[in-house]
Amino acid sequence: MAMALWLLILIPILAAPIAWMGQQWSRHAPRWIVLGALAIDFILALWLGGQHSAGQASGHGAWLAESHTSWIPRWGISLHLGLDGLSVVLILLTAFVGIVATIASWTEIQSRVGLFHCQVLLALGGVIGVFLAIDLFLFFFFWELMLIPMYLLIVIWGHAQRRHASFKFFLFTQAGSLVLLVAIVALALLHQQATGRPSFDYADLMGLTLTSEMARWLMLAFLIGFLVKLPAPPFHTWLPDTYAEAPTGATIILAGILAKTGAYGLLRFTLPLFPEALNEVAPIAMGLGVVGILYAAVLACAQTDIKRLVAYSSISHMGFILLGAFAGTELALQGVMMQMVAHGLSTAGLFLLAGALEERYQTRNMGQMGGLWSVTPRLATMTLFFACASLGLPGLANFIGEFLVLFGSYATQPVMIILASLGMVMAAIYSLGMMQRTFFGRQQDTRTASDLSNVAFGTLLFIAGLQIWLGLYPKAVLTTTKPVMEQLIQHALVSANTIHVPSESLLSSHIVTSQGSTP
Amino acid sequence: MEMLFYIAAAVTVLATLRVITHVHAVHALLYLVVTLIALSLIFYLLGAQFAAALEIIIYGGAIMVLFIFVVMLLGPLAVEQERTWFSLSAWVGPSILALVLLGEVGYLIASGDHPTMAVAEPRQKAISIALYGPYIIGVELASMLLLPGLIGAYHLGRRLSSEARSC
Amino acid sequence: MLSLLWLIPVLPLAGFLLLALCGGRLSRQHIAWVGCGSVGAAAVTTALVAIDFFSLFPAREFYQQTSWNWIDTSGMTVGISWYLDALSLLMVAVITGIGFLIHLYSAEYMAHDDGYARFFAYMNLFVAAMLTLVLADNLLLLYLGWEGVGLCSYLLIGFWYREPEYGTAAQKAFIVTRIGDTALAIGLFILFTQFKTLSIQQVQSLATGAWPVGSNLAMIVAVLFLIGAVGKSAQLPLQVWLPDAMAGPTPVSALIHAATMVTAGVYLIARMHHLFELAPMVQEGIAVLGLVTLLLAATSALVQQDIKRVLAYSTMSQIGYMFLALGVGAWPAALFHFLTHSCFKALLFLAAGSVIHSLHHEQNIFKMGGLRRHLPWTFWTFLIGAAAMSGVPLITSGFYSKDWILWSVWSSPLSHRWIWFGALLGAMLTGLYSFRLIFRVFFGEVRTQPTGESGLAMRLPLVVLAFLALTVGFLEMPHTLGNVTLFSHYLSHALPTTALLPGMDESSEAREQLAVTVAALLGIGLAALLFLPGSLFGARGTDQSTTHPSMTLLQGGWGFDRLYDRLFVQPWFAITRNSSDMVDRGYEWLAVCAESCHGWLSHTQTGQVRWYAASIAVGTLMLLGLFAM
Amino acid sequence: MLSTPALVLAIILFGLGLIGLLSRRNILYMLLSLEIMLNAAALAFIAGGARWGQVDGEIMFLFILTLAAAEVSVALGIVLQLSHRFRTLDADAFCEMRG
Amino acid sequence: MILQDFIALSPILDLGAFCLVTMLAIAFRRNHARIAVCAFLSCLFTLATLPWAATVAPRAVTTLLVVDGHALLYMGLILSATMVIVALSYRYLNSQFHEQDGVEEYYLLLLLATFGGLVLTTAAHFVSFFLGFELLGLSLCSLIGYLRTRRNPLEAAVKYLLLSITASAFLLFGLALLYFESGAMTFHEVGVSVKQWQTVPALWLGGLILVLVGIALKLGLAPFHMWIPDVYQGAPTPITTYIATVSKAAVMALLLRLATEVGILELPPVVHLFSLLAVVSMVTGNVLALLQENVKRLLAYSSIAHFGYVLVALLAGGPPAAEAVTFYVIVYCAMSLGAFGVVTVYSSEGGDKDRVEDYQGLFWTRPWLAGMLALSLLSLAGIPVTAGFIGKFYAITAGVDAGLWWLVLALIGNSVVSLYYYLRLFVTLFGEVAVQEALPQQGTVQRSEFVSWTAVCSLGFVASIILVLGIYPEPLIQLIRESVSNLLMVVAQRP
Repeated sequence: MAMALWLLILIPILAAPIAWMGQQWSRHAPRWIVLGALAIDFILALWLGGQHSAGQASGHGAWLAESHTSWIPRWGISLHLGLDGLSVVLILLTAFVGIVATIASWTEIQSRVGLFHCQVLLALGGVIGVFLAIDLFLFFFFWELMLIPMYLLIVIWGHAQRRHASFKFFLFTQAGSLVLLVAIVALALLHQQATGRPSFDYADLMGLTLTSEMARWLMLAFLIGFLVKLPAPPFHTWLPDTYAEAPTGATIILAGILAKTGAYGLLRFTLPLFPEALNEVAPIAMGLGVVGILYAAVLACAQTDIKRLVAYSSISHMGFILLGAFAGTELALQGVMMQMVAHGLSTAGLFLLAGALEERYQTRNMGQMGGLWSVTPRLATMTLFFACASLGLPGLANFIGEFLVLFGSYATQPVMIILASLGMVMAAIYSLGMMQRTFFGRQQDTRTASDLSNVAFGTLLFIAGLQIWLGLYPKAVLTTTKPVMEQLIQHALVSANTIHVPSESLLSSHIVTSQGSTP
Repeated sequence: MEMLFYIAAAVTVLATLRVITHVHAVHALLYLVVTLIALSLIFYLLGAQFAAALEIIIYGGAIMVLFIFVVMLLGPLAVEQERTWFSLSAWVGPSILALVLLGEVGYLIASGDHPTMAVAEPRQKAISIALYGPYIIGVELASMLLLPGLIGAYHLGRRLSSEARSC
Repeated sequence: MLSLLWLIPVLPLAGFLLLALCGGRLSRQHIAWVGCGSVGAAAVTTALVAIDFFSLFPAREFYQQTSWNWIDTSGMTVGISWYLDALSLLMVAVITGIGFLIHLYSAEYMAHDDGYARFFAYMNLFVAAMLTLVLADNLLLLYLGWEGVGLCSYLLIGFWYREPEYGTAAQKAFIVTRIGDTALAIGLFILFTQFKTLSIQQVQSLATGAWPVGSNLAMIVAVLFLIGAVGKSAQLPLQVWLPDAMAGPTPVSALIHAATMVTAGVYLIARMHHLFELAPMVQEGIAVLGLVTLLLAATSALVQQDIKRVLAYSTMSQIGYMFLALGVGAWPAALFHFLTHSCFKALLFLAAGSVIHSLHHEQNIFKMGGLRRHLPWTFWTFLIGAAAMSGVPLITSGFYSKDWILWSVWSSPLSHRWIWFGALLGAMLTGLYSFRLIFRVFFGEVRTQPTGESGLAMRLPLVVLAFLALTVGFLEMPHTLGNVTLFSHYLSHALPTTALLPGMDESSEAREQLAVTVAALLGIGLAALLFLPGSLFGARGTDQSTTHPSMTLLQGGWGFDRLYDRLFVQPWFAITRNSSDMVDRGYEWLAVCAESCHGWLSHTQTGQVRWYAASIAVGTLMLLGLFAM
Repeated sequence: MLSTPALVLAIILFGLGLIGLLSRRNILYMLLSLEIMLNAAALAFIAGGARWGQVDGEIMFLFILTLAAAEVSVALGIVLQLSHRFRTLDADAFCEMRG
Repeated sequence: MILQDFIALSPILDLGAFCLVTMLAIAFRRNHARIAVCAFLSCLFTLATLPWAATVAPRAVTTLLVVDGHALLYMGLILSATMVIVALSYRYLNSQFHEQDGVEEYYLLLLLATFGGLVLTTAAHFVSFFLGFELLGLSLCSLIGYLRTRRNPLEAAVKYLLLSITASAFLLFGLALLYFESGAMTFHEVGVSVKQWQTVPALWLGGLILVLVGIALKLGLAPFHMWIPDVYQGAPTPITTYIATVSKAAVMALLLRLATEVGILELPPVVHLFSLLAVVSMVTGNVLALLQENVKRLLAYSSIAHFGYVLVALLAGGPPAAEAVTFYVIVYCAMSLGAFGVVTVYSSEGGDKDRVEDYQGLFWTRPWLAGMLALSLLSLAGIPVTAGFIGKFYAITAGVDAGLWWLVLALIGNSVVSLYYYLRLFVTLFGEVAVQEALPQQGTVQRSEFVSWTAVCSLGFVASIILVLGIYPEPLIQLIRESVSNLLMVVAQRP
């Protein structure tokens, strides 16, 4: 089992150079290698998840599968991987979205195919590592690891403004990461102060009890690190540029998966590590979530560039995740989970479609489109479907996510939820506006263009099917993640009740007690 | 004693001022020599006779000569100053300052019973013992230090054979 | 047979999926078969279920069925579960029955359209969504249907996507209703937070137990639900989308914007009547809203030039009656009016469609005329429909339902007299505008040459609906006239009966009925005077260039469109058009700062060694000055 | 004791040397100024040695002397090459690399 | 001097002897390749004596030198770096230094500079400190101007010369003041006297500041950084590499020893001074590098910033600080060798390639070379899998451990800024090759694809160091911990 965890990460990473070399054998060889590697990963994750449902009862604090090897003992860093429901779901999503991205770039990427797919695999390997690592250093390691391939994907295969966009992407995410790193280091050192040995291990750090002041600052740092990735205002401005300029495949990965790593970080680390500060930080975070929902929605309405529109809508949807993550109820957390999966699927679809449009008309400007329904009915139909998913039509997965979040959070922050609900109206405005400007009306561009290929259409149909399936039967996700969320909430409740005495000096006195494993 | 020190110090400062303010390289060099001599007197007054001697021999002698050498070598750049170098005024300032110093040294010799003379001998001994005792490595290192000086000057200073031909 | 309940919404859904996925490959005939067949099958299933239901009725008042657990996590349990009682059965019957007729009609009406399969797919999806809405056991599933019908309405209004205005109209419809939907959603949040359940029955029983009458929360939730209902049912102040929605094909207008979807609001309020009973002030508000809407819509209908817009305003107005009835607590009356209205309004739209169809999609009534002879079927059925709407006494269903409402308004303790007078005025106006339409379109000289009567598939629904428009009313007749109480009796198992003010007897009822009759006939007579060619003022009406400001005001639906445009739409566009990401500007400013810093600092790298030495000296002096002093 | 006044003198000399370094453009003068600064340092060492009655100061002077010699030779080599390449001894003229 | 002293001193003696051997070899017969090999082997043999010396370490040899783990570790670093530089220099000189006369002294000077570096690592006395300092500086001065027919190297040499003598003067005067006040010349005794004082005399503090200014000048800390870019740009690229690595590492080794033994970090003014230097260096270096178009200057500015980061680690004080500093310096040397090494190798193919546009699309024409540069840049930027990340992590850890929140924040803020210019160069590598240039170059590309095996080996070595340290730094960390404890032990042992 432990080996299988490493395999999950290593399969894509090791397949990456093969994919690069594969270019020499045939034009499509790299693509097939990516598909193969991801499919194996998917099945492996599914198998591991299946083990999970079999031996479910384990309950508190238990990982389904765990692997632990010492790495840098000097700092108490170890190669510690762990798998639970949360990671299973996200790894499955990663593999799936990766496959979608590969299919989306089937026709778009014609130069340096091998390198492209090599980077895709590396990025995905990093992401899977992020979802598995439960040593904070290792987590950070993977967290950064996925950036460079992503960056290269944007910078080599991106569109006209790719340089600017890629810089923004990298600078923002890196800035956030560094703040995060400082906080992680501080935590590890606090552990050292308490027990005499530093540790980056999740379990050890969970047991650490901090003074509320320290917890507040560290939580804020964690929050910033993850909010940048999520993204939430005011750290979101890299996203529209990046999403618009990246090649379709990369955008799908970015929007479908990378954004989820931020959300994952919130759930896995920010919430459980700092229950002391949750009450103070939660309203701020939720407020940011609401601001994100509304602000991004307004800006989405203002866009003329179809990819930017989808990008802003993506920010808007991520606001729900932030909202739910800090609501402090299990229901909201489940909603967050659902929203992550649903948004991954829906944006993957939308960006695939936007990319297809761009490929056909060499423009993303909706002002130059219009009336394309008759030219490309399949494209139009699928766009309509995903626009509906994006505006939260009931029966589709996004609806479940958003509504569970809203239901779960209403008790905590009614006013914010009411404001957030306005986002639903705006979602309708921009989603339908997009449909209106691209597919309805009189045809502007009279060039004929081929409709979606069978493969792309099939993929989209499959995603649509998944959307409907999860929209009507969300249990598939919710049961898997339920134990994790239960544990999260319990942990938060138990720890939040401890009372601390504030102290004056900087680091040394910020520990009150510790439940660390060794004295 | 103290008087001598202050006079020498005054000479040093004055000469140094002239060094940094004078427009002609050779003049400045002359003033620098004066400074060095004055300093060596001060070393002497501080009881460092060995240093005083070296100051005059090596600094005033060898190093300053090097400078003069270079100034001469840079002929074309300094040619227009050629005439002014030999003006009388150039010699007046250094000469006066040098004379002051000479007077001081004469006074020192005349007043023969200075305590520094008495301690001189064991002090030289101590220096020698220190140099070849704890500071032996320092001495070796100093000798190594001369090596890059030598090689650097050799490599950088010479002209290229091809260029020499064309010039 | 009751266990087949789930099949009712699923059948049209299956039809939709079939058409959506392989609609392109089917022939038109097959498409029509699938499209109509699925709804027909649903209708048959409904009939079977209804038979079973009635066999046990009233011993067993409702039937519940859970298909599967939709959401079951962390304290939230919501099933895909169905709930059948008298109310929902009524709705289902209307939806499937009339839906089937309209599908049948469309099979011919749309025969030459490019998007034939698409059309039927949407229509089937709509029926499925609408059935889900009415059959939902819990509010979340109801919300699913609620949004679903909104989507289908959007799709069908914008069906002819090449016209940009149609798309805009569709968008407008969706967004305006979405505002209502959002309010509804917030209501759901509150209810769930309070009661931890979304089951309609449980919520209501818990609410009745937990909240006293008139409590704040009850009021808030009721208002939120009302906003939802108002949006869907095109009542004030969210009524503006309905006239524009006429951009869709006429069968769509008949099915969605007349017979079924727009009455979802009525259904919702009726369904949640316990909740509304806890908030009497809101209920009163409903009545006033209904009254204002009905008058406003009726006056607007008077001056419209587009045949479908007249009907749209009339729909609004009739739903206003239903709201009025709901507001005064006359729950069965509202539903009864819903039933009759579905029949005659669908009939009217279909007949209008027939007219439009034969006039090459001409919709302006001033370009019509004299069609009586050319389109006899259409004329007669239209006449029946108009009569029913106007409430021609005794023979039309509209009379019975409207009369019931007015009587309830008169007699209800929740009502006021002035409301009744308003409603009466509305009845008069109804006659006026209905017959204005008849006289304009079917009388006088022929202005546009029609192609002739339509085919069987279109005529059959007209006839059936005309028959229903005449006869449905006999299900419930007042005390004074036959005293048939089939309908109210049936519904009494799902809805509370109407309360009466003390002292209301048959004589007062008769007097009231007389007033209604007179009002309706007065309206028709006035119409004949004003609009019948050859009558007293008939000639004047031909003038279509009515530029009087009051006319334009009325034509624009009392200027609400313009008001909202000023208040919301224009500012919104102003915001979105000029807004760029402010936060991004901030970061750009930072970048510019960094660059200018770079420029400034790189000037210090002069390359001059003296300057470097100086910097060392100054740096040293500064350090010495800072620390050694 | 004279060590403190000597130190003061050293500081004065060091300052003068620094002033010379900064104010003269001719590279030869700059080298001369640097020599003065080195001398000042040497004086300070000797003053220190005098103050503590140790020979270490004097020994340090010896090494400074070595340094000065080595350094001047290299420096003058460079000066020669510079005058050859740039045809000037103006320190400010050597600013082709900047920014 | 007993036998053990000789064993302890064996690296220095060894290299000194090899300097002489090399000099004699040159005098005997000039042959570029042979002398290069000779220099390489000198370093290698010296490296081989380190374990031997380690057997008697820690040991103070006279009062001047201390051979301990710390010194040996830095010696290892310096010697390895020198070896890489020698390997890189050969082809560079062959292509850049066309005159056949006098290319061999280059290696001799290089060895002398390294010798000075070794002395600096062991220096425990003002005399050895200053002599090592000067050996290094003077040799470098000649090396910078080694391509004496060109204007830029000469300009760089004169700048380096003047400023390095200025640094020496400041340093010497500072040392003199220290001596004047404390009457001692060994670091340890000075430290002892500091501890005896109730209040530190102003003159002593002034002297210390002057010393630190001298050191800061050599390390290129702002505001004493001005010479760095010019010299980096003008010097022959291998020498630039040398300045960036060996010279700075040696001075840093010394600073560490000075800091530990004198205990200057316990003096608040010095802490403030270092904090100020750290912040100013980071900001200045990074801001200046932002839009820089010359690769060597860009790396020069980045080095200014990097030593700002090192100062943050240093300021943390105590064993973690020494560990972090040493680790960071080693890592920094590796990545500088990588980055400058690529520039050297690329420039060895005709003309200095130091404009950013020279690197446009290099990845498509020379993937391995570009990959190496990319790796170094990522490492400089502190991205995981590379050593630079672990280094930065270490620095941050040390900073956080000491509670230097503001400095740590400045560090990360600057890291973000620095990303911009690293990325700028990084992106250029992956840019599109200009069409006009690409076509005629086809032939030359084929030819120049051949990179000398020395370059391949040395760059490969550096790359593996960067990656191994990035992935599994534990062995080095252990080594450093031992050396640090060694450093502290010497302090403890002394009476």
